[in-house]
Amino acid sequence: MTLVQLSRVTPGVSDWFFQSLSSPFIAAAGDSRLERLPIIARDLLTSRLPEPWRWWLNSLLAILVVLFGFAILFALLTLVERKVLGRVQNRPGPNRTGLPFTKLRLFGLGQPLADGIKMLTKEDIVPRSADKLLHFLAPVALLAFSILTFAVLPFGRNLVPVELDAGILYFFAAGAGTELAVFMAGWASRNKYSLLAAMRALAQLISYELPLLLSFVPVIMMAGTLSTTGVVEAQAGWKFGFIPHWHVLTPWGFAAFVIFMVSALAESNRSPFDLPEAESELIAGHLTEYSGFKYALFFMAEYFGMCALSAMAVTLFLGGWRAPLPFLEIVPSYVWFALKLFALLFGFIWIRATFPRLRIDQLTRFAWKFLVPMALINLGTAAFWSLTCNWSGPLQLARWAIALALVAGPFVVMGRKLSRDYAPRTYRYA
Amino acid sequence: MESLEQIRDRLLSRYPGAELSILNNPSPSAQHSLVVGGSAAREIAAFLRDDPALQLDFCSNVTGVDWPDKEIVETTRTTIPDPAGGPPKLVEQKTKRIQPGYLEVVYHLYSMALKQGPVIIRMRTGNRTDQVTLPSLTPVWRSGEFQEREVFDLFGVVFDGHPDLRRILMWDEFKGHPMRKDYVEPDDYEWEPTPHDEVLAKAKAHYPAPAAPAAPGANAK
Amino acid sequence: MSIAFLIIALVTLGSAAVAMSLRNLIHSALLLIASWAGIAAFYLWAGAEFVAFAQLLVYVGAVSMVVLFAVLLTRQSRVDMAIAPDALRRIVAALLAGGATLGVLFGAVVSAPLPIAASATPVTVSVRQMGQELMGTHAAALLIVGALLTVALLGAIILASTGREDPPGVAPPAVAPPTRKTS
Amino acid sequence: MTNSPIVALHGTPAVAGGNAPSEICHSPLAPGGAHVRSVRDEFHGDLLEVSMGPHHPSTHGVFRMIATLDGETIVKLKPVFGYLHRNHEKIGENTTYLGSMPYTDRLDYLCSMTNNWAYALAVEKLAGQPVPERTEYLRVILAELTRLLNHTCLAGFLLQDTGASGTPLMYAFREREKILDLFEALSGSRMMCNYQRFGGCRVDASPEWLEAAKRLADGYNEFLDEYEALITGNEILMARTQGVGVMPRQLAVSAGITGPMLRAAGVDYDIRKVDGYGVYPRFNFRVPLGDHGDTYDRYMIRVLEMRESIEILRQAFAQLPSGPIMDPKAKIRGFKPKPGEAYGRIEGPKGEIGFYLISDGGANPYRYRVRPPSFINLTVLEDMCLGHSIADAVIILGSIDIVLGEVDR
Amino acid sequence: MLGIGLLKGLGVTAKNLVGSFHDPARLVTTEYPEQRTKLPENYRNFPFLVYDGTAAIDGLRCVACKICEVECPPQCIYIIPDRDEKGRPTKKPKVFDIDISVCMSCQICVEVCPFDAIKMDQQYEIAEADRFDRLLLKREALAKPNSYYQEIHPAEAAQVDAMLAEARRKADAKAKAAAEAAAAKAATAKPGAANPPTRPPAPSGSTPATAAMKPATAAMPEPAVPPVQPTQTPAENSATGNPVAPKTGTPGA
Repeated sequence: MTLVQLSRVTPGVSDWFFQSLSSPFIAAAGDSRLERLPIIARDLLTSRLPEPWRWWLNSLLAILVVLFGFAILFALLTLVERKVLGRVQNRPGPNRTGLPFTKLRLFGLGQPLADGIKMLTKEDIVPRSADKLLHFLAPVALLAFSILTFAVLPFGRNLVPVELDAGILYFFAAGAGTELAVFMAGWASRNKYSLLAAMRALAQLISYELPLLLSFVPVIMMAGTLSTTGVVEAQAGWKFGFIPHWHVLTPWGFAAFVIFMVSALAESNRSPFDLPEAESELIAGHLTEYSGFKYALFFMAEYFGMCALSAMAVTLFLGGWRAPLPFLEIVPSYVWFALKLFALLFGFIWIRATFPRLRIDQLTRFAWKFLVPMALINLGTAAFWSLTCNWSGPLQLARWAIALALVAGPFVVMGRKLSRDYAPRTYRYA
Repeated sequence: MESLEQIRDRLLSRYPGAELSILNNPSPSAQHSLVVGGSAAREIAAFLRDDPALQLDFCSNVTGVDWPDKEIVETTRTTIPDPAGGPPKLVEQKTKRIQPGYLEVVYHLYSMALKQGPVIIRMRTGNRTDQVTLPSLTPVWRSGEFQEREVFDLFGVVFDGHPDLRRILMWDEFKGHPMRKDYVEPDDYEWEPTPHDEVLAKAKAHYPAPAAPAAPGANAK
Repeated sequence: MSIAFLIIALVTLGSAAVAMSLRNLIHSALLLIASWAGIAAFYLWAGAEFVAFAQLLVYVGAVSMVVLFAVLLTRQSRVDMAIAPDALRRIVAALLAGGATLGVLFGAVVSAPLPIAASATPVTVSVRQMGQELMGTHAAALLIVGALLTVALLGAIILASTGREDPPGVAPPAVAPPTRKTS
Repeated sequence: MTNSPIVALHGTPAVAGGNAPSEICHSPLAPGGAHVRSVRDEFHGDLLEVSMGPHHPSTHGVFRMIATLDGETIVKLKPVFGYLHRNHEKIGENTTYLGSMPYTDRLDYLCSMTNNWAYALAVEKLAGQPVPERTEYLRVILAELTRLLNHTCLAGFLLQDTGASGTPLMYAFREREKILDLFEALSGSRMMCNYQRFGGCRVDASPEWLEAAKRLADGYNEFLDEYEALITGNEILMARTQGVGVMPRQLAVSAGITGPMLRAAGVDYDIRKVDGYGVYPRFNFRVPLGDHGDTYDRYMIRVLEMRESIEILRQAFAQLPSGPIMDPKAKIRGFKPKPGEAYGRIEGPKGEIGFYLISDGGANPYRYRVRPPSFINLTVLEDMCLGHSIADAVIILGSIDIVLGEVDR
Repeated sequence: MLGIGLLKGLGVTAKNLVGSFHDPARLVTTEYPEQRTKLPENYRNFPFLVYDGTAAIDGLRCVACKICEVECPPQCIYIIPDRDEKGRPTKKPKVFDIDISVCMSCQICVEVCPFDAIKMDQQYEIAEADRFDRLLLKREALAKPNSYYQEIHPAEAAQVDAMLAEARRKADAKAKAAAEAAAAKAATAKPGAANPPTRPPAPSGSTPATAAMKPATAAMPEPAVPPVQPTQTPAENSATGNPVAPKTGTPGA
């Protein structure tokens, strides 16, 4: 049942209209009024329109809600990031900006407003020798690609903007465009060192694309479908009444989740991998020649990328919009999705507050020599896991033990090989 | 730790040609120093570093000192027999003599291996104008590299054998050596906001407009 | 022939044609990538989502990077971009090659049994069936595509390495020890 | 505002400020203060000459490095000094002995107490001035507090260079503030203490002050444990610093390196043990030594030295005698030591800081020389950075722990 | 095992994040200007001149002896002694400037001043737009009452006042003794010529300080121990007689 049917571009009669009528009768679990609130609101708005216009309006509504939601999330995220970073460093974080011209501080909620105005009023300098069209197109392309990825994320029980059969593939296909935009940014500023830095950022993006893609393959194998709602469906139900069937709670699922998150960190240029804006990057990476609102667009795209990747991680591994415990079903599904998303985003910020930066050669070696082999071995464990799904009783424990061994073994071996020449040392005293 | 005299005697025995003398230090710190002639300085330094008894492998401090020409007034008392048979008259003659100044470089040497106290050696240039070259001890102790460049920059002592003798603190186009006693700083060098006494006198030359508009009223004499 | 089909065709062919005529190598490479995206749009229009996203992921994501890296690393100087003087022989060769490919394509299009009228609702092929189909009957085709991609990658590396003075095998001379006399 | 001559004066071309050495042509000045231009070198292909500084986020103060890069690795690295040079030694020769004391605070402006002590020690050696017991203990307490402060700051700056977004630096500064508050309560100013005098010190430490200092020293081990949990075992930091910027023993001794850098290379030379100045022989403390001499060792040696300093502080508080803090016969004004010379040195947090004074009997010293540890420790910067990347050069410079007030004098 | 160190690091940052909400030691920011840290008594910023009584200028303790001008390392004090109509120098500064853009608040002037005429202020919000006129503090701007001095440096001021009172008492006693001796001599030599009138005892206001070299420690603050300890005469050196740095409210120590 879909909110809007983008995939069928043909004006042929789409079947959503009939399904939406039948939704109240589906005895889906937890269909309290609160649960179906967004759909009721949507039907309220579009019920009077004749048939073809209703579909246009529905899709428009979906786009508006998704874009507006993520824009607000971006604004809040910049503030929350600086507040959490501040609190970690024993200082209160921004709390001075509130409503303009009033003494109201609002715990710093005015900060995103202030940053926005600042970015808008900053002068947008374009180097004379720059390739004007590409220079302008780069941030737009980056932002477009990261917004495209929102289309397949299941925000709630039946709140997925586009119900695609190959939703996950679509997500990563759209994500792959970011490299193109980074290249355009590096090339268009006609500055040899920003091009060098762009190539370095590309190397990082490409070398972490592989573990990212490899880490979600086991999920597809277990769920048996490429559609995001299908994956969430596959994680329904609870074992022994209180352990949900989330993928993250299986050995291969946890390993895949960790690899996915580490690669997501690298894809969105976040903390241990934030190479482009490291001062050792000669200048400021491929963002050197950008200023003003274009610079802000780059950061908006980075935050959108971060949100999209964590939303996909929630869908694939943390059971999407499913409640962790049966009796918690009364809380609507989109709230669960939001909570899990905020938890992952908090993880991003927490990691940024703690870890130093990796050098470019260590970063790529970590990807190729550790993450990719781990992902491949994890594929094997997932295959073993699916083959032995009908073991029962004591065999179940054996199945868990073997799976855990298959995950932990290579981790320890490769971990030791990777950190062969780094170890805490003991010191002698004169 | 051997006394300075023993070190000097051993050095003299090894290098008969070297001019070595002890400079007594009257202050209670009693850190006497060894004045080394220019020619064999580097061999002596290498010996001091490699000698098993001394092992002075750590050159802690390289300092430049400027001793300008000193005007020494000697009063010689001569008694002249009075031609008229009277009592001999005492005549004081003041002879003014200019003792030529020199630039001096002092090295404080320690031994990290044997943890022994400072052995101080000094080297002196011929005079303060043309003979200002001294053998550089950086090939013996690498710690001299920056410090000797600083002595070159601020005092003007040319160290031959120094791997990279350039100015280190002042910028390359700077003329003159600021740490010399007779260095006259350019008078617009650092103009005080509230000049008085001699700074005011110097600053007056730089006021473009009529008398001291900038000198704050309070200082009107 | 719906309007969407026309728009997509126009975009794809247009970007491919302009790509050929531009002097700036990078611009033509980007337009080439745009034409690949156009082909992906075609698949979408035809309802084959999986193929469209695969096309996007593979071509626009990965092969475009290979092409752009190859273009950058080869650093051909501008001079050899000009058309060679003896144009006559080149025109004949171009016509021959063009005519041959045109003939083959035309033959394939005419003989293939295409369904005349677009069916009401295109049959939705689920990804699972496609997976079994791909791994089963078309496994050979999959391997060929894999080989094609590796060839593209190797071509990029060879193109790039021709420009270097010393052959990649010989390591660059060890860094001279820091001579004390700097300038 | 009146058109004061200052503006006119400084407008004139012959301004004394000086400009950068002319051979570096000013190519586009990019944010982050890095002038870059490409240099063709006969056997490397086109090298990249990057000038980092003088105002660059990772150089600690106005220090400039001109690094010549072959792709990623550094082929040549030339430090440029002098941006903060004010000829401290000439000022010392034109001021009285007492007048130079406040200027020593401005040498290594992170550790003013140890600078004061080194200068006071040198003058006391020159004039043979005895110092009462209580002052000797107070000097040891303040010097060890300064060592804690300096090493904590260094660990924070080093992590800031590797990219941790300020968290370790904030924890370091949180502890540093407590120590600075103690200095402010005692000497009146946080960083410019001007506290020691020849033959004693200015203000006695009240029992409340001693109580607060004791509480700080006791709580410091707990902070260090938390700090090490955040940093020492961190794999990313170990990867970034182990094996980076290795300095062999012989080079360290020959280049006159002193302080934690020397002990990280494995040379056992701590002036507190060698000279035994002040009352250090009465405390038993250990001197940590490293084996590899790389950046990680330099960081770890400083952390272990902090733990030893806490040990010294505990013993010093226990043995602190009461009694006068100023030798009655010490003269504040009209202090004219007899002609002669003296070189006094102490183990400052950055290395051996020494003062070499030549007196000609007058009120002003004839020659006033400062032996700056960070200036001399920079001799080996190029040797350590060769073969590494720019990201490592930034960390190696951070591990040397330089303060430009002392480097440029 | 790879990653253990990273997890420990995350643990520390988490502890600080949680701690910053309940543990004051983990949230150390004082949000100036609303909150202000309490300045310790020894805090010093720029000097000021102390005057007794109410009249600002002629109550100044400063006798324009120029010792501070000579001893000041950056030479930022400028004094011109006042002369009365007959040209004889009176013990008052006509011009007393301190250029606080040059002064580095090293308090050497306080240390060497034999008359306790100059003390260190605790006023630190003195930013100015113009570098010359308003940063050059004249005599009128520098003069502050002794009560203000009591307020900012309570212990130190108490000790200084006790010393001055002591010096004054001794001066009066000496003057009285000299007067009696003179009277006695006059009585014995009354038949002789009348003695020249004894010099009137010095005006109580500005007793010349005892010439004895004042040990540097005396001018320093006394412990904040409530009873004002008898000032330590140079000879007698009681164990706790030293001026000690008073209790310091070191926040978070």
